[in-house]
This record gives sequence, structure tokens and C-alpha cells, in this order.
Amino acid sequence: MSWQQVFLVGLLVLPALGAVLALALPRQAVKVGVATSGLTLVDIGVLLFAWLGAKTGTYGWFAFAPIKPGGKLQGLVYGGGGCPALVKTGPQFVSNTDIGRLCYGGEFRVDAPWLHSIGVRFHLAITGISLPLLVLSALLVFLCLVYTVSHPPAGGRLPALVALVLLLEVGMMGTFLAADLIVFFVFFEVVLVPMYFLIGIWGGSDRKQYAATKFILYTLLGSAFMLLGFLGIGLGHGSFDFSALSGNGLSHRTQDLIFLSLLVAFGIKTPMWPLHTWLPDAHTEAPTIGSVLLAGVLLKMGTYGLIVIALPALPLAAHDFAPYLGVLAVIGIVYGSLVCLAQRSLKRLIAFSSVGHMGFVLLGISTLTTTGINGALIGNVAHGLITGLLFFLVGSLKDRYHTDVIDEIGGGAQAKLPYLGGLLGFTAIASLGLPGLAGFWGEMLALLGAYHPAAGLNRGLYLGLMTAGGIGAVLTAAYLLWMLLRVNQGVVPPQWRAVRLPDVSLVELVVWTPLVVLTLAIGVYPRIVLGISAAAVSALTGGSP
Amino acid sequence: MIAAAALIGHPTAPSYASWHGAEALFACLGVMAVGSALLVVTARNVVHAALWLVVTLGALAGGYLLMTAELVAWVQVLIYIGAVVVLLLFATMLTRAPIGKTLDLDSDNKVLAAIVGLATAATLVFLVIDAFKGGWVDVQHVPVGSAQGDGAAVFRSWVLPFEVVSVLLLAALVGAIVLVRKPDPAEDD
Amino acid sequence: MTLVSVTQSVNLVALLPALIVAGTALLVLVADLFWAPAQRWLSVPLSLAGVVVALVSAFALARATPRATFCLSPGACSYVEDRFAVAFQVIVLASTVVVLLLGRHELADSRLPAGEYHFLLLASVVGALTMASSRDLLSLLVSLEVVSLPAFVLVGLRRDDARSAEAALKFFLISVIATAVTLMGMSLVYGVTGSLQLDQVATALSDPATRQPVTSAAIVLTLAGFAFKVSAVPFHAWVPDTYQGAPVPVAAFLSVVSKTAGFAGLVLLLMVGFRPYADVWGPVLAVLAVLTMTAGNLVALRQRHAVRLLAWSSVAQAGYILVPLGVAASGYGRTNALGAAESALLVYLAIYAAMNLGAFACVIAVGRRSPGQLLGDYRGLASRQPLLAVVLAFFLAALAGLPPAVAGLFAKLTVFRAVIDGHLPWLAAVMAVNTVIALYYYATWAFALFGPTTLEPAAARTVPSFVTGAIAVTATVTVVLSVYPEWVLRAADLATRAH
Amino acid sequence: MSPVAWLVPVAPAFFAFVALLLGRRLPGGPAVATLLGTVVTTVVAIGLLPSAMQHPARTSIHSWVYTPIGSTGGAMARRYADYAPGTGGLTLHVGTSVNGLSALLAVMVCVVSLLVQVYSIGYLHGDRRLPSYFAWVSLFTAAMLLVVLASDLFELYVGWEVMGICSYLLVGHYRESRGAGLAAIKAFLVTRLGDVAFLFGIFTLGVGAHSFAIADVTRVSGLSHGTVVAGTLLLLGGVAGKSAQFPLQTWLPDAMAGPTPVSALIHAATMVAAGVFVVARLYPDFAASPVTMTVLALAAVVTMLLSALAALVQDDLKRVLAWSTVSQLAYMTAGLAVGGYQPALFHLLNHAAFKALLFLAAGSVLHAVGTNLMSEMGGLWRRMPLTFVTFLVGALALAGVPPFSGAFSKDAILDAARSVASGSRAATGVGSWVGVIVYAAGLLTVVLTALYTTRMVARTFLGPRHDDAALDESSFAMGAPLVVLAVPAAALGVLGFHGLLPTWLPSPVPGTFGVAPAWGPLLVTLALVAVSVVAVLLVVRARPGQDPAALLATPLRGALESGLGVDTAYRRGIVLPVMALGRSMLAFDRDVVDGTVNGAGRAARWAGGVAKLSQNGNVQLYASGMLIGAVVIAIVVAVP
Amino acid sequence: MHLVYPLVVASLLFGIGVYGVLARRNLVLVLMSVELMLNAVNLNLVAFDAWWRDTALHSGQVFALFVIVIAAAELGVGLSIVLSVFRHRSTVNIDEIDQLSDRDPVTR
Repeated sequence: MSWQQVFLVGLLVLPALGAVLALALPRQAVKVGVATSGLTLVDIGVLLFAWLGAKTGTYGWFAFAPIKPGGKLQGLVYGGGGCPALVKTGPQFVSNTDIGRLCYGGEFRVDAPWLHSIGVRFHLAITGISLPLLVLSALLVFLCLVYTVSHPPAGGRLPALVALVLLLEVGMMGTFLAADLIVFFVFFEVVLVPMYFLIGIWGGSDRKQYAATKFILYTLLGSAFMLLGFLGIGLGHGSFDFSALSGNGLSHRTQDLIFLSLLVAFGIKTPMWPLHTWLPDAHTEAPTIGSVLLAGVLLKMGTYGLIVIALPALPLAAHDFAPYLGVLAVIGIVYGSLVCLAQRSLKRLIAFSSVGHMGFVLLGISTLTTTGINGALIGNVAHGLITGLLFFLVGSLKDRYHTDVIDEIGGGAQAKLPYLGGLLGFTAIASLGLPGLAGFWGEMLALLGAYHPAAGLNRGLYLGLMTAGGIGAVLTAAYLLWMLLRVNQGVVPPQWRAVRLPDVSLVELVVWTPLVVLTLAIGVYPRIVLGISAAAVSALTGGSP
Repeated sequence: MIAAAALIGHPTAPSYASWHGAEALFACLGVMAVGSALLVVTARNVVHAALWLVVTLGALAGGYLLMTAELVAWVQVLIYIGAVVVLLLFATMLTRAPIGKTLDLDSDNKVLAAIVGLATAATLVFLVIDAFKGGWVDVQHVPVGSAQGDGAAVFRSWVLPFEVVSVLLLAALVGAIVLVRKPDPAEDD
Repeated sequence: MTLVSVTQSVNLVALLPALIVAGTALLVLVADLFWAPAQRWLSVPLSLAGVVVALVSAFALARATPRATFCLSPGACSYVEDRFAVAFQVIVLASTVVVLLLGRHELADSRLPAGEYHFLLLASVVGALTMASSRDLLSLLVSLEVVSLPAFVLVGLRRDDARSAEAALKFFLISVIATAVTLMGMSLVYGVTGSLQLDQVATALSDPATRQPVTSAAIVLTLAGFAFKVSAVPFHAWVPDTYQGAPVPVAAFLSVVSKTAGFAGLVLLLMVGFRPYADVWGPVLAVLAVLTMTAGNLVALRQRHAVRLLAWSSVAQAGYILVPLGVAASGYGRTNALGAAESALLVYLAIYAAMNLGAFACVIAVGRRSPGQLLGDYRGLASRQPLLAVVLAFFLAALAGLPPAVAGLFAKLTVFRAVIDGHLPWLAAVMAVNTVIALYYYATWAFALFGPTTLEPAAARTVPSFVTGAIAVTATVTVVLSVYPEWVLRAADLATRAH
Repeated sequence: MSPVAWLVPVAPAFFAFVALLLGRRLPGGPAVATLLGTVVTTVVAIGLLPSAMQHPARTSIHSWVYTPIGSTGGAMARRYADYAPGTGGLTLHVGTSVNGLSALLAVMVCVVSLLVQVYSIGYLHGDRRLPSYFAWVSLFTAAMLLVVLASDLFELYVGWEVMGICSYLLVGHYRESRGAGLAAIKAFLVTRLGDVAFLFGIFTLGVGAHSFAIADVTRVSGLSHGTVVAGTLLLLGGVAGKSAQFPLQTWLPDAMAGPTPVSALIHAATMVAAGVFVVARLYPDFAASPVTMTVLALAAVVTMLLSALAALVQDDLKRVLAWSTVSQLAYMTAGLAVGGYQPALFHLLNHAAFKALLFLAAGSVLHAVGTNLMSEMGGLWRRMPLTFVTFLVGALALAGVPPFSGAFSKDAILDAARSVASGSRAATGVGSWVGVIVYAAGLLTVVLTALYTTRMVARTFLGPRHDDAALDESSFAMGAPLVVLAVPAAALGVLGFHGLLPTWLPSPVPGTFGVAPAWGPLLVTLALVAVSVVAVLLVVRARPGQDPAALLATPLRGALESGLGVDTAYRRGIVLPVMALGRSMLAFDRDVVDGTVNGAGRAARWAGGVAKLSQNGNVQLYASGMLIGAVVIAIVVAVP
Repeated sequence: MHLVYPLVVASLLFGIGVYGVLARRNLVLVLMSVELMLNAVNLNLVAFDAWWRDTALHSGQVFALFVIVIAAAELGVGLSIVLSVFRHRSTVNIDEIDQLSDRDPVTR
């Protein structure tokens, strides 16, 4: 086992170990949680820099100076090794489609036999597409656990909470690491149970069990269809391995059928309109850290799966369904914004805003272009940071005001809580996709992708989608600013004047600062994400625009 | 008609219009069996029903004999008529069922039962006629199912079910006893 | 005519597992007569010993070449101890071990007669064992009866409880009627094929001339008794009432051992005897599977009684297990697809045995505190008996097919895989929706365990050691299969290559 | 200096954050930090001038970083492919480009911003939210400088939008006021609506040119005509939004809810100028699309007349200035549309100077009087002589009275329009009828401008005092910027002579009109101005203390005051329907979309309840079911 | 003899048995009806045995014998169950034995 592999497996082992330890040492549970999730973060950090180092500056974050062409491409995708033929031949490799496939090679990979009888291997790999999401997941879990130090959710039972969050981390890491359909599926499922209990036990109101049940049933429905799709792919390809995903061996009709089931599966998770209604309830009821992880990481699993599995495995169907996906995505954008305009509860508002934001991500994917998918990826990361932060902030507001109904807060939050209000303002502005902050790039690239969709797609339709998406962006700004007006601005209403509300605490500051900084950093310098992902995406799309 | 049967090479069946003696006899037995069976399920008196059952079973035993299944026929008489019906009568007594004529021996399920029963009978009749309408049992040439013949078959070919059935019988014995016996106070350990 | 020529030659080694269990049954029955009341619980270890030895012998047989005995001719044997049979027997025997462990305290609590209880239980197991090895209709039928008949008595063994008797009655009546239907079917099959040997039946059925309405009808009628055993809709209605009325260990036995026997018979009939008619019974099984899982899950949604819930859940699970057999409906007709289907059935059955018994074991453990077995009694179990709550939740997750109990997930996965391989996407979709419905009741139950308690905290009553043992065994098996399901996958693969 | 040009936008941005985070702890307050940043920037910007002036037509580009985002497909330019292997070459590319135009504008922005900040120290003395105020002002400046110096369209867009959000934040500075908040939202949303079109314009041009570098995009030969037309038309959306042109002009008057120095910043040097700047920066593209330019000209005509009329009747001093800004911007866009590249930019510079001056002076008045309403002012010239004098300078420049700056640039624009009207070929290809319309509207607007300017001065500073409360002239911090600004406001007109401007701002497109005073026409406009001024003064004298606008019919006044109802139309036509749609969508989501989900759940439960009915305990029913099942299945399979 | 004669008789008997099982209230009568069904099967088996001239195995007749034995055993256990039920409920009316069901407790 190379050291990279040790670190890679560590991403799963560390939180799992932490979960066990947290249960074994109930008094120190939170500390154990912070420590192990911190170690996991360090772990992925080491891998991140090793990965960047392996790319010797041709790719990655730091390219200030012109670079001579002819750098070794295969080294770019997976830090050494890999399948150069695949990348080199790019467009030619994929015959009648312009979707290629990812290359799963290199040192950042673990491939062990597992279920020989049905051809499943325990195959984990880091790719340019998964790396940003891995880092995001590790970071958010760590921050959530740190947040728990001073803000344990009502409901007690901290050891169980910490263990569940760490279990959640195992699932998230595993999902993004998986390079085998079945392994992916298993980890995808691992996430469900902890989140179910997180919402159901530590949730907010008497509707929490309803929300939790809705969450788990809805997502399980998706998972079941996902499994069917995976089996169809695996049996068609003769292998469940990601590197075999090519569309070979599946008839056009079969591809369509499978894509449809995967679209439902990933669409539910994303969530794609009209499969989104579990989300507002789950978010409204979930404890703060639950909402953060739900929005920050869980939703990304859907779009990630769509990108790394559905597109390469079902290229013909992807072309067939891309316009529908695009239309649903845009409906999600506009619809989410409109609903937000009329929303009374802050948490629900942000939940619906996720529908809109993920709509941009889906729109990016639906263009089947490098640009659009790059946009989807950076949109994923940005949404994770920004909406995660928004949920933190709204959770804190709710802690203080004991309500998240906008009219009950009644405005003046920024006067009452200058720092909290200021952060809310910042984050809302980031969320509306202001250029220079992280949220912009995803939206912009998705729209740019739609301006120039992949060959064979109906350009007229996509121009319409782009326009509608643009209007959605305006509406997004409208509801966020309208929310700020009613929450942050104005004078402090009488009922709150006499109440003393604490402003941002140290722990909160510590937790939120990384998110703010990253939002700014990615906004100013999107290469932080795109530098990692672009080569992989390019390989995936086979050089399609 | 099932083609495989033709391989055995029995003569082509004569038309249904020409009755042989065996057929006439079987027809009588059949009518008797079916008729008394109908009375079994319609009788308003449990004991009468049991007696009609005896008639049915007896008629069937006759039918078995006609088809040269001697052992089966005798076992039918001995076990069924001798043991089973007696057992049923005992049970009737023990459960203090009304011995006399009663009106409420039938449940509310009667109509449904009639429909299902008719459907079952009709389906089966249709199916067997459809499949075996040309079948001819050559009663004269069929080897006799004597005690020796059947016994040999059992011990030569059907030892396994025979052995397993012994477990069954023992279990039935033990089971019947244990159920009827009152709980032993000593078991309250 | 010498004795040798009159009787069949018997290969006793092939019969070893069944013989050992049968011997143990007799031994227990006899020993019980000599034991003082205080010693009667010794039946448990004695039976356990016998079953474990039988299990070992079964494993040993699995390694050897298949043995056939009770042969009419070299090719046509009534009893074949191949890997397929051993696979079912291992499931049966291993499950019996757990059931025996579960019964230890029930004997005292419900004042069951120990000797008879164990004798009947083991007698039923003998039927299950011979079922898997039988290769003719008569033996299958007799085995079926041997499984059922002691079970009637076992169900009714709580003699001071009216519901126990009622449960036994319902079980008995439905069973007898189902058997009669099966017999009608078998008689017609015999009429069509002229044989009771499965191989010869199959040969005869391959003849296109047998393609008659009566043949198809005969085949489906034959399945009735087995469908009853596996509790397939519409032969399922006895299940909830019987499980509820029976002593809980007996319900566990019915839901696993007896059901396994039913599946063994079903698979043998369909895959061996009626294989040429796969296009006929395939759709029937597919529809039955759909009905079974849907009805089971829907009614389970409305249950308040833990055992009844498990009963309906086991109906639903039976539906999932039937699904692979429905693959024959696709008309895809690939031999390897049917083989994969059979393998999937075995995998599901094995994992189902472990997880369902585990759930029953937990229910028994809880039932000692709240015999009412209402789901409300489970609220806040975690605050009283955290470990038990976690384990029960684990088993429920397994039944639902959710991580961390990956075993249950893999059980479903193999079934799905078989269906997709058999090109029946609609069946897979129905099952997918069903898993979601099922999740509702499993999840709400599991969730209640961790909710606030409604019972006032009483002195913690420990779980009896034997029940703990049963839980430990099932949990260990489920966990091991969660980490490395390959073992059971491989075993099922080997088993289905036997024929 | 151009290699360090990146400091120009970065320094104020950096110090904005310093002010925001450390504002209160800095000795001397947050203004120290932002002033430091602005000074640094100003120095660097001025440092850029000499070399830029030497070769004003040459754009020196310095790129720092490239981010691969994808590819435009097809035969793309490989220019940046080296930097983004594997992506096909579509990159985001961050850098600076300096030429005469950008250097000059950068200096203008820096100077105005510097003065506004100095002024704000006095104006906002005692305000509780100084750190954020100065931070946003500084960030605003940085964003505008980024727009000015950007070398890539996306980079430009970043600055463009950041300006939008800064305007939102600054307009909404008085957070307690709901009106300010609404005005801020309106400012942002209206401009954003235009910006979406702007973004799509960027897509069109960038994808068409296979590069988003401005240098590539402005190489028109590489673009198809359709692309250019579509791209520039879309860009116009953003221009109209930012520069408050018809039909997106409505946000600007409301934006007066912000602090007055902010108005000065927005109206003079930053946001509104950005629209005009972009047209100038991408002039090769715009000039290649007569359609776009015609549209621009027509929008400008409507805007200049409508807003001048609106300015005529306002009672709020700042709103008069706001409408006048809109009107003056329309001059610039009209100038650009008819090929008056240099005149328009000349007017941009002049306007920056005199409008900043006017706003700051007006702020000085408001600060002292405590009200925006001219009806409560009057006779202030005695109390605030410095303010009066400087304001008067600005007003004269605005009204176009020589030798003050505005006169020359406005006249140059009219001259260009007249040339087109009289048959000269416009570099932008617009027809001569466009020139006619622009010229006519321009002349009319000259009159209107003179009218409202005179009215404004008269109502504020002349006539009787309303009350005799003691009023003090503004502090040094506020007074000094007025004096400093008065100089360019008065004297920038000289640039029009001696051919300075043509040298500094060479047109990127051949055949544009230059700036050379044409005395004949100048006299005509001068006469118009003089008549107008005198007329107003006469009216004022005849009816002391009364509003000359009262001569207009009341309904007309009302209509003009509200900007001819455009606002109401938007409210009724867009805002209210959208909100109603939102509410109905919410109900739809709850009842239909989620209703389906919950309905499915309820249906399952209901089905379970129905199925449960058969489990009634009667074993005969069970047996019936079983036998029926068996028979039915048998029949089904038996029937072939 | 025509094969269909015994087969038709058996079918009718089976149908009558089915009716009896479903229609009779008294448990003993239900059991009698079950016997009718089983006897119908036996008639089939014997008839087929004769038809196939299954001399070597006598499968049909042997099967019939086993059915008789099984029926007897079942009946023994069945009657003891009936007695057990009777002991608790003092009735053998099948529709009164419905304590175990899915009916809601409220409606009972």
C-alpha cells in the first residue's frame, strides 16, 4: 500500500473510528468528533497538495506564467499513471457522441477485490471532479462538529449525534471516492440513516418526524431506482467499474430507460424540480448542522453522480434527455425564486433557494459541455459553502430569536446583531451570484454552456433556457434582497428592543470564517476549483466545448 | 389427449355412446359418490353428514376396485371408513355439536362458497375433459394393484416417503396427545 | 425375492443431516420422560447439540461430491444430497440453532412441554431437510406435510391461551386446503406425465404434445401448497394471525425454517420439474411476487402489534424472494439468467434468515418486559436498553435494506440484479417502490426506539442469556455478511451450479 | 507604470477590507484606511498617464492568471490554449489593459472618489456605520477602476456587478429607512436586469471571438455581422441599466435615498459613467452595428427629453440633479451613437467634474438646511457663499454657458449630430434621420436644461429666506472638495482646444467626429440658453418665493414629477404580478407538487387500510381468497 | 372405461369439497369436506395409475395410499386442535373464532 492509498483509506477509516470512539467515550464525544473530523480534513488536505504537486504546476491552482504546450496530459488527470491513450485520443475515442469517460488511474487509487461473484471491486479513486467535493465535505463536517462544541442542538445525546455526523462523513467521503457503481451506491445509502436520525431526533418542531420520514422515503425511492440503473449499466458493460463506463453494450433504448431511472434518482437527491418537496421540510426541521451538511454535501451527491456516472455511461441517452433536464433545471431556477419571494420562513426560503441554485448546476450539466460541467462543479462547491454558511447563520438567528419566521423577527437584525447581520448580508449577496464571490462562476458558466450547448442539442431551446435562467438570476437577487430588507434592515421592532441578544461568538466566528474566506477566494480566483477539475471534465466530455 | 399416453399403446378408445359393463358400474358408483358428497356438504345434521361421507367413501372404494386398485380400496375402507369417520363422530360428540337437525350449520360464506365450488368443479371438469377425452383405461388388462404389488412398489421405489411418513405419524401422535392433554402443572418450573 | 432386491439400497451418509436430527428428536422425546421437571430445559442443549452436529455433517457433505440415494434407476433418484440441497439445509439448521436458543425461556414463560416442543420442532426440521433433497413429487409432498404437521401443534402449544389454539386452527385449515389443492395439481401432473420423478416429469413436459391447458393448470395448482408455506399472496392470510397467536419462537421458526423449506420445494419444482414450462409459471410467479410484496407492505403500514408487523413484513419479504423466480417471465429464456435468479433467491433467503431471526430475537427480548408486544411499548427502548435498541434498529435497517446493515442491502441488490439480468424492468420498478413503502414502517419503528419513552423506568430487566446468544449469533452473521457478502454470494453460486 | 496597473483596482479594494474589518480600531477612523488606498491608487493612476498619453492608442496588456473554463468549440483561437491545456482554450483571464481612455478615466475616478471621501468625513461626521460606509465607497471605486482597466470581458463584468452591489449597499446606507432599503433593492434589481442582457452580450461576443479578451473581442474582423449586432444589442441592456437610460432609468432618482456624497460618486464618476465607458471601450463593435447605434440613439433621445422634463418639476433638489444626470448621460450615449466618440467622452469628463461638484454642493446645502426640498430653501447665498459660488459654477457648466466646461462638450455632441443630420457619414453608420432627431432633441434639451438649472439655483439660493435660523457654511472637509472640483468644472473646456483631447483619446474607429469648437452653432445654443435663463429669472422675480414650475398645468406636473409613470407601469406590470405569481407558486408547491407526494403516502396508507379489511379473522374468508386465487390463476394460465 | 369418467367424478367431488370447506360453519363438517377434496385426488391418482399401467412403480396407487395416511394423521391433529379450540371457546363455529385479526380494536 502506498502512502497515498493509506491516506485515501484513512478518509473512511478516521471518521468511522471517530464514530466508535465517540460512543465509547461519551464524555469526550464532541472532542473526539472534532479531533477525528479534523484529522480527516488534514488527511484530505495532504492528499490535495500531493495531488497538486504531482501535476507539477501545469494544472492546479498556480499558473501565473505561460506554460509551454505539450505537458504530459495523462499526468494531469490523476497525478501520474492513468490511461493516457484515453485522454490523448479525446474526441476520437468517443465514436458517435461527444461524451468521453473519466480516467481512473494513478496513485490516488485503491482497488481491492470485494464481491468477486458479481464483479464488484472495492475501488476508490480521487479524480479532479471529486477532489473539490471531498475537501468541501471534510471541511463542512469539521466545522459542524466544532460548531457543536458551543451550540449543541436541542435533544441532547451528544455522543450519538457526533457518531452519526461522523458516520455521515464516512458516507459522503465514500460516495465521492467510489470508483465502482456498487461501492458508490452503498456509500450513497450510508448517508441516509444518520441524516434520518439527525432530522428526526434533533429536529426542530413536532413535524420533525414527518420531515425525517419524508426525507428517507423520498431519497430511498431515488436510491432504489439508482440501483436499478446501476445494475442495468453494470450488466450491460460487464463491469461495475467506473473506468468501464462507456455506453458500450447498451442499446439506445436501454440507455434511455436507465438514464430515466438515474435521472429520477439523482434528481431527487439534487433536488430537481418537481422532485424537491422533501427538501424544504427536511431543512426546516433539521438542526443547524444537519441543514448545513444536507445543503453543503448531500445535495451534491446527486449532481456528482449525474456527471461521473450517468453522462459517461449513457452517452446516447444523455443526449436524448439533456433538453428535458435543462428544462426542468430552469423551471427549478425560476420556480424556486418565485416561491422564495412569497416565503415566510427563513429556513424554508433558503431551502427553496437551493432548488434554484441546484437548478443552475443541473442546467450546466444539461449542456453536456466542458463549460457547463465545469460550471456545475464549481456551482456545487460554491453552493456548499454559501448555503452551508446561510444555514449556519439562519440557525444562529433562530437560536437567538427562537423563530425563523421573517415577520416575527420583524427587521432590524443588523442593528440588533451587527456582525451576524453583516454576515447574513454578505452571504445573501454571495448567494445571489455576485461576480467576485463564489456563487457567480457556477451560474455564469452554466449560462455560458447553455449559450453554446454540445453538438446535436437544440440550440434555440438552450438559448431560451439561458434567457429564463438569466431572469431567474434576477429573481434570485430579488428574493434575497427582499429577505435582507425584512430581516436585516429597518428599525428594531418593539418586542425585541428590551431583549438582549448575543452577537457572534468566538466559536461561531471560527466556524464561519473559513467559509467566508473560501467564498471570497473562489470568487476572486475560481482557479482554485476549476484548476483541479478542468482537465478531468475535459476528459469526460471528450473535448466537447 | 396426452400424446405420451399413446406410447404405451392401449387400444383406441371406443365412442362415449357405447357403454361397457365396467363403465355402467362406474357410472353408478360415481353418481352415488357425487350425490352423497353433495349431501355431506348440505346435510343439516352433523351425524347425517358423517354417514353420507361413509357412502361417498364407500362408493369411491368401489371405484378403486373397478380400476384394480385393490389395496387402495381396502385401505380406504379400513382407514377411512373405519377410523376417520369414527374419529369425526367422536369429535362431534366431544364438541357437543348439535346431533339433531340444525339450521345454522352453514356460514354466511355460502354464496361465495357456491361460486368458488362451482368454478373449481367446472374448471377441473373442463380441463380434464379437454386433455383426457380420448383416454381409455383398459380395465381388463390393467395389472392388479394387489397388496403385494403395491407393497413391493413401496419398498422398492418409495422407501424415502415411507420413512419420512413415519416421522409424520409419530409427530401426529405426539402432537395430538400434547394438544389434548391439559398443561401439566409440573411444567411450571 | 431377497430382501436386498425388495428394498432400495440406501446411502445413509447422504441422509446424515436428516438422520441426526430425527435421532435427536427421538432422543429428546425419550429423555424427557426420564427428566425431572427441573431438568427438562436440558432438552435445549441436547437439541442444540444434535442440530449443530447435523450442521457440521451438512458442511462436510457440501465438500464431498453429490450423493444420490433411493434411486429407481441410476439417473432417477428420490433423494439427492448435492450442494443445492446442502445450501438449504444449512440455512434450515443454522436457523434452527437460533430458534432453539430463543425457545429456552419461552418454555418456562408459556409453560410449554419441553420434550414435546423440541421433538416437534426437530421433526419439522427433518421435513425441511428432506424437502431440499427430495427429487420426486411424493417425497416433496410428504416432506411438506412433515414440516407442517408438527408446526400446527407447535403453534397451538400455549395451551392456556385461546389465541394459540385459534392460531393453530387457522394455520391447520389453510394448510390442509392448500395441501389438497397441491395434491390435485400433483395428480394431474402425474396424469399428464405418468411420473412423479422430477427429472422424468421435466423430460415428459419437454414434449410439445403436453402443451395443454391442463398441464399449465396442474403446475400452478401444484405450487399452491408451497406458496402457502412461503406465504405468498393469496395463500398468506394465515400468517399474521398465526404468528400472533403462536409462541414467538415458533413464529420465528415459521417465518424462517418453514418458509425456507417452502422455497426449497418451490425451487425444486419450478427449476427442475417444471422447467420446460418456465414461460407459463414465470409470469405467475412474477405476479405473485408483486402481489405478495405489495400486500405485505401495505398492510404492514397499519400494524400496531410487533409480531403482526413482523408477520406482514415476512410476507413482503417472501415477495422479494419470489421475485427472482419471476425472471422466467421475461421469456428471455437464458439458462444463466435462471441460474442467477436461483442464486439470488438463495442469497436473499440466507440473509433474510439471519436478519429476520435477529428481529424476532429482539422482539422476544423486549417481549419479556412488555408481553403485549404493542409497538408503543418500544418507544424509548434506547433509554432503557440501549444496546438492544441499537441491535433491533440494525436488524430493521437490514430488513429495509439500508446501511449500515449492508447485508440486507446486498440481499436486495442480488435480487434486483437477477431481475435486471432477466430483462424485467417493470418487476424491478415495482419492487423498488415496495422497498420504499416498507421503509416507512421499519423506519418509524426504529425511530420510536430512540424517541422519548412512555413507560416509567422500571428496574432494568436483563435479556436472558439464551436470547442474548441468539441475538449475538444473528447479529454477528448479519455484520459479517455486511462487510463481506461475498461468502454467501459465492456459496449460492456454487449451490445453484449443482443442477 | 503599466506593469503595476493592477494596483489601481486592488489597492482600494484591499483598503476597503481593512476599513471594514479594522475600521473602528484605526486611529482616525476608517476613512484613514480608504483614503490611504485611494491616494495610492490615484498616484499610480496618475503615474500611468504619461506613457499612456504618449501612445494613447496602444493598449498595454498585462495578464496574471488564467482559469480554464471550457472551450468554445470549433476552430477556436489557440491564443490561450497554452495556458489551459486540455480545455480547448476557453479561459478566464485576469489582467489590466491601459490606454489613453482608461488611464484618463482612472484618474478621473480616483480624483472624484478621493474628494468624495474627504467630503464624507465632514458630511457623515458622527454616523455609526462609518467603517462600512468608507469600505463600500472604496470598494465602489475599486470596482469602477476594475471596469476601466479590465482586459477581459468577465473581469469587466466582475467590476460591473460589484459596483451594482456597492450602489445597493450605499443607497441603503440609512438602514432604518424602509424607503432607502427599497430604493437600494430597486437600484440593484433594475441594473441587474440589464446586466443579464449584458452577460449574454459578453457570451455572444466572446464565443464569437473565441476569446473573452477585450483585445480579441474588439477585433471586429473576426466576428460575423450577426454576432456583432446581437452582442452589442444585448450589451446595450447593461449599458441602459447602469447609465440609467430609457427604459431602465427609473432606479436612479430613487437612489437619492443614499447619502449625498454617494450620489456624487455614483452620478459623477462611477456607476453611471460605466455604461458610457463600455460603449466607448467596445466602440469597434458598437460602431460596426448601425442597428445598435440607432437603438441607442433613440433611447438617448427619449431619455434626455423625458428626464429633463422630469427635472423641471422636482421639488427635491437631489432629484433634480438625479434627473439631470440621466439627461446628461443621454447626451453622451447619443453622442456615441452618432459617431461623436470624442465629444461624448469629453462630456463624460466634464460631467464628472461638474456633477460631482453640484452634488457635493447640494449636499453641503442639505447638511446645513436639513431638508432636500427646495420649497423650504431659498435665499441661501448669503449664508453659504462658498457653497453658492461653487454650486453656481457647476450649474453654469451644466446649463452649458461658456466658458464653463459643459458648454463645449455638449456643443461638440450637438455638432456631431448636426453633421450627421446634414448628411455627413456617421462612423457608426446610423442614418441621417437619426442625426436629425438627436440634434432636435439635443437642442430642446439644451433649453430644458437651462430652464431647470436656473429654476434650481433660483429656488435654492435666491429669493427670500424661509426662516432665519442660523446657518453655517460647511466645514473645511466639505468645503475644500468643492473648491477643488470647481476648477475642472469651470476649466475643463479647454481640453477641447489645442487638440489635446484628440491626442489623448484617439478614436479606435476611423471617421468619428472630433472636438473642435464650431462658433456658429455654439452661438445658437448660447442664445437658447440665455433666453431660457432670463425667462426663468424673470418669472422668479415676478413671483418671489414661488415655484416657476407652477406655471405648468397640474396634471402635467404630476406626470412629470413621477417620471411620466414609468415607475408605476413597472410596479403594476412587473413587480406586483411577480409577487402574486410567487404567492400562487407557493400554494401550488404546497398543494399540488407536495400534495402529490403526500397524497401518494396517504394513498398507500389508505390502500393498506383497505387491504387490512380482508384480514377480518374469519378463516373461511382466508380460504376463499386462497381458493379463488388458485382457481383464477389456473384459469388464467390454462387459457392459452 | 373412459378415463374421463373417474376424472370428472373426481373434479366434481373436489368442487363439492371446496364448497363444503367454505360454506360449513361447523369445524367437523369443514374437516369432512376436506376429506372429500383429498378423496377426489385419490380417485384421480388411481385412475391415472390404471391409465398409465404404472406396473413398475404403481406411483398413483402408492401416492393414494400415502395420501390416505397423511389425511388420517392430519385429521388426528386437526381434531385435537378443534378440541383445543373448543376447550377455550366452547364453540366449533368457524366464524366465531376470530379473535386474531387485523380489525382495529376500536371497532371490535
